[in-house]
Amino acid sequence: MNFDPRYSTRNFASVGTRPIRPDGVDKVTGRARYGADFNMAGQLVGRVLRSPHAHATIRKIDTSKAEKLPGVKAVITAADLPDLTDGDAAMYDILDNCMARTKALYDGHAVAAVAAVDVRTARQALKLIEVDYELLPHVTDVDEAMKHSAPLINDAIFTEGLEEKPVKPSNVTKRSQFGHGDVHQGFGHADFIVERSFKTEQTHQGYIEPHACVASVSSDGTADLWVCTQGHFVYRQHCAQLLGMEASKLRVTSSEIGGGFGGKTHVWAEPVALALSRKAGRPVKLVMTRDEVFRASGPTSATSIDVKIGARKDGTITAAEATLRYSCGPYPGSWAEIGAMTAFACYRLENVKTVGYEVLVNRPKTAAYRAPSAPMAAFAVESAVDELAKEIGMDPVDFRIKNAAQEGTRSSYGPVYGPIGIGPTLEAVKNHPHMKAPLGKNQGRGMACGFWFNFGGQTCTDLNIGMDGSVSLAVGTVDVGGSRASLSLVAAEELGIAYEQVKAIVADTSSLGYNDMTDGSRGTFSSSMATISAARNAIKILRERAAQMWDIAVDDVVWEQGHAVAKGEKHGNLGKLSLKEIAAASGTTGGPIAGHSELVADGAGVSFATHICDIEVDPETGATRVLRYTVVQDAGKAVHPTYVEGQYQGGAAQGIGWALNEEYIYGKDGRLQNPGFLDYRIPVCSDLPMIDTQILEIPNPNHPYGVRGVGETSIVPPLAAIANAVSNAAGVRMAHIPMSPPRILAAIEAERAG
Amino acid sequence: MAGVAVSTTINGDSVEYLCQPDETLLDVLRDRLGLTGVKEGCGTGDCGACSIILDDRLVCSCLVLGAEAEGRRVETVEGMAHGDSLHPLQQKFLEHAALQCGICTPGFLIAAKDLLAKNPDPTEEEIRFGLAGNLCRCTGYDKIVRAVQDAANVMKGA
Amino acid sequence: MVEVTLWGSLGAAAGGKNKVEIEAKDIRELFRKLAEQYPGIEPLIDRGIAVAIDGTIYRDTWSKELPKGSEIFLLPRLAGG
Amino acid sequence: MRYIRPLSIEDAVGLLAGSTGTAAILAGGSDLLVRMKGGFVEPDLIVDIKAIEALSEIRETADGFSIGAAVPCAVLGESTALKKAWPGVVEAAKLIGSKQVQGRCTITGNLCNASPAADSVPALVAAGARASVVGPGGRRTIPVGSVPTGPGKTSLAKGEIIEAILLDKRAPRSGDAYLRFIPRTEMDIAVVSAGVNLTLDERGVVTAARVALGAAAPTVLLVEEAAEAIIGRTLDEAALERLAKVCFGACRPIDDKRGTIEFRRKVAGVLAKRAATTAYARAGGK
Repeated sequence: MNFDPRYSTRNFASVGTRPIRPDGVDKVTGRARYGADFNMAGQLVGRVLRSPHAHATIRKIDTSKAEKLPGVKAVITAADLPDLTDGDAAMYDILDNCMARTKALYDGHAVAAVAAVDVRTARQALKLIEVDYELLPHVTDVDEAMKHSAPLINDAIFTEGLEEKPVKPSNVTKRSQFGHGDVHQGFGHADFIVERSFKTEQTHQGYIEPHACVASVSSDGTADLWVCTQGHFVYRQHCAQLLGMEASKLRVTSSEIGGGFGGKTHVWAEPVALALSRKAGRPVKLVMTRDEVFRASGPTSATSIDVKIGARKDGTITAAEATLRYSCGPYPGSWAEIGAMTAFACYRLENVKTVGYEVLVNRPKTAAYRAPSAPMAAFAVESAVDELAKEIGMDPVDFRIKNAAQEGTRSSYGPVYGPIGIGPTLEAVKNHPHMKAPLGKNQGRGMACGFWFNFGGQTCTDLNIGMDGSVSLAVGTVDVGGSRASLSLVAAEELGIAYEQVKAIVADTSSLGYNDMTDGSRGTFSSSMATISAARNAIKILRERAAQMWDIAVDDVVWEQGHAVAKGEKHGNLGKLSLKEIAAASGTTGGPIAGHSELVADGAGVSFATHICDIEVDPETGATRVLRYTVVQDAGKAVHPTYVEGQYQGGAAQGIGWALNEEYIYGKDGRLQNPGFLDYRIPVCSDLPMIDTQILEIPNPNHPYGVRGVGETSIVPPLAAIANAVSNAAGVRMAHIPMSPPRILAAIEAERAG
Repeated sequence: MAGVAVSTTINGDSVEYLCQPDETLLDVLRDRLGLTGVKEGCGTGDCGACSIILDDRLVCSCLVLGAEAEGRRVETVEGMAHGDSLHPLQQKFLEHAALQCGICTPGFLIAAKDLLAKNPDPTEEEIRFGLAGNLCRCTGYDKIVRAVQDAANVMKGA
Repeated sequence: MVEVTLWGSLGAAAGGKNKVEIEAKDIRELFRKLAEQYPGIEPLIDRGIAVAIDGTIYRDTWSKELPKGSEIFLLPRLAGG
Repeated sequence: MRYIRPLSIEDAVGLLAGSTGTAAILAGGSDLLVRMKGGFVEPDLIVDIKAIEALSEIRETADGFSIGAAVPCAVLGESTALKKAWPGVVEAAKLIGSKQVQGRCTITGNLCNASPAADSVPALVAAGARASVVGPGGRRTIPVGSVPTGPGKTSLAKGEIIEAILLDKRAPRSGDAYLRFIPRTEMDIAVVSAGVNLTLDERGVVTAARVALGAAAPTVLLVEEAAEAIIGRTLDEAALERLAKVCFGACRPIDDKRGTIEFRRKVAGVLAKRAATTAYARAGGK
């Protein structure tokens, strides 16, 4: 494949317009089918029994009474999901998370499951399963878990990344370090130093659609899985490996997905549903309750972060240092590592050092959540940056502009940047009318920056041209927020036809080659690259067919604005052939016309954003109100600007929720106290103002149209932007997220007391 | 457990069904009648995804028993469009991209329909408080509020 | 010969080194030789490592050439949301 | 399990009194169905009282108002007369849950659910509301404050149903108000709350007052000392400060996922102050 992904300037016809999405009508009429909206003949109801204990050895599970209950068709435990992971530690952890093997590691950990004829029977059956637990001491707080006295969650884990191999097991699974220069020397040159410790509580992605799937395993060894997922090809790999199946015999169809944000990137209930179906010999539908979603799926890390930044009087940062501790749940992860990489990514630093510690706790397995790990690090760093600017007496925007990374800067995580957008977003913020909006009593303005890497990855796309000239685009990246619209625009752009002539779908795993999941803001970036490549391959065939129709050499045919054009004087009277005309003749010129593409979309462009927000604080109650909010972010190239704005607004809203009210609250018993939307408080409509957006377009050199991922970065700055606004409104520096009213009121009272 | 026989009207059509006494109207609509446009996000009345209109009153169908629908009128998202012409709210949701994943959309459409029926000219604040029982995790609500404002203008002119 | 910088927890796996010199024309050869010379890195390569060549991060294109004098960083392979 | 929809209050009482297993009354269902969904209750009998005509009405009587047990909170907000007489009670009822929940939930259900954080209860207690109870032994009228006896517990005997909540006719120059603290703007359970009801003389001096606090103790607190702090005063700054201080001291809250003891005590005082100010203005005070 000779696809050239390099950016070149061009005038766009379709890309950059705002048409209605192809899946829209089905979604406003209720016809779109999500995870729980699919049924099969003879389908059973699956239900999972979960540990009520934070940490316990499973001595014995007696399922005999449940099995005898009329209507129960299968009961499974870990014994029905034997370990087939063959030394793949990460897969083993996923398996153990799907069904606890020897120990229950958190409140909500699955220990058994049933399939029955109806919900009532399934629920009754769960009550009849007897689990003999031996309770173990537990730890849920990240700092507590690091102490030597903390209960050990896995005694086979020794800290990785230390120069000397440790002799004792630890809840700290890994240490990682990034940076360059000499921070000690750098702090020596500083006139001002800010040093502070921060904490952030655990949050959940909070997608409105609970995990849901329908699994059907046939006696011939083939199987179908209908599931809401961010990556059906990844789910197929996981499930096939965990159940000992050949991947090609498991066909996974991704339903419409009701939100994921990273929470639907690895399997939870799907292997369980397949195992139940295999045992029962009937299809099984398994839908999590909201309580299960909170207790057993999703959450991001809770963190504890120390930051130290020094600067000269003139505002130059001389050194920056951070130590970041991130909870991983009971299985190793690389969450602090990402936090350590992103923490200072916005700045040009001579001396920088970050150290991350991955920490096991008795909480659900940490999953990715939109720019995972970056918001917490940005909260700590951007809070300290604001404080430092204040100490120096500089405007916080000017201070950041002075220290912003630019093309050629060595990033804090190592590589040197290409063209990037942090400077332009800061300049745009400086000149934004929001910065001049008047503020009243108890109101404050804050701003903050954020960074995310963005990913590419394996991608496969088919583009088929029908005999009527309409185009079917089959992609393998799940559409989480409008990508079928943007990819249709890209196909239309490349082929030179109207958007309405293209219909994009997400193909199942048996219809298309492997695709990585929709994560890391890669959906539109990667699949647009593959779509461009597939379209170019189709154009090559279209030119060949036109050449046949004209009976001239293919080299004399070029593709212009949806038409084959014979070039050169000698073909002057041939005119043009439209895509439609060539398609109509395809039956006699060599058969169907299609373009295929398989590629690794590497070279994703990094992304930066700067946010501004105004907050009012009620000094008597600690209540906050978000008055104004503005997002400025680099998109590279906005393919469908309305959905780019939507990503900016959605990320900001999630960040606002995280900053102000969302948190996992554990009791002393290690049980989650708020597993529901009543007390896990995601923002409601009346909590938010309109969220203003400004899209900057600094082309990514590694994409033909300059596209960068846009999905994640917008959740990075809000925590800090709001903390800075609260600080300016109430005169207190909030170092603990969420800044719930009790925390803000306590801080105000402490400040009053001196 | 003996089933309860229910005669009701759903989206203008007479419907009869048998349900269990403890079965929610949400489960009846989705599992017995195939109206899966009504979504379950929580089952406890905290997310609004299962919103329906029951005798001109906006309710969460997860907090209504199937048996309670006897003799009443139920409206769901499936009944909003007339033939192939979408309700102005549906059209405006599409035009404004007021949905990303779309799972909350049916609930929002029904809640917005109820809101505009009772208050045809709402302020932004009235829209925001009127729709506060419906959670959306994707959009930050901005485009939803704009779509409702735009639909209200269209419906006033109609 | 290219100079490769090891970051994060990779340095510890190469016996505490932060920079190594390797003769390699592309990422595939780089990984093979790294695994031969520093067996501690092999399981990490299996788990997934990203390579930054002059600032651009490559996760899966093992055929990517390493131009002479280019700046090469090995980074952990990350998760996204 | 059986679901029955009786047509008269006598039939409902008979069903409940005669039931052998656990029986539940279904009005709005916004608490009952959540508890059934969570597996916390599995009633053998559900008695849906919404087909009993008298229970679905708000009646204006010579003595005041009678709000039927099956009247959804949304309907309270649609009654102009009730809203004019008892704006605090109505605003409390309209704070419960979402629009969707208000289309179903009832103030009687809110009272009988016996949550310390119930929104309508402090407003009703401040208003001096009474509950008309029907049971196998006949009818009786009791103060609403005596219905909840602890979290999830009521003083009602087996077979007893509250048929209506009774509110007095308003004396001239009276006003009430209810405020609660929640972290979001909607959808939350009160972290702490305050209902204030007062009557003024012609000079704007408070002649009668009732102050009730919610989520401040196992059951709603009627703080008599708080009323005393403002009676005989024109609700000047000093009276308000005294009111806040008394409420702070009267609270016996707990630390839980929704708030801390410290926070609840402080904010109880702040809310009492603010609710009193609103009630005062509604009563015509300046």
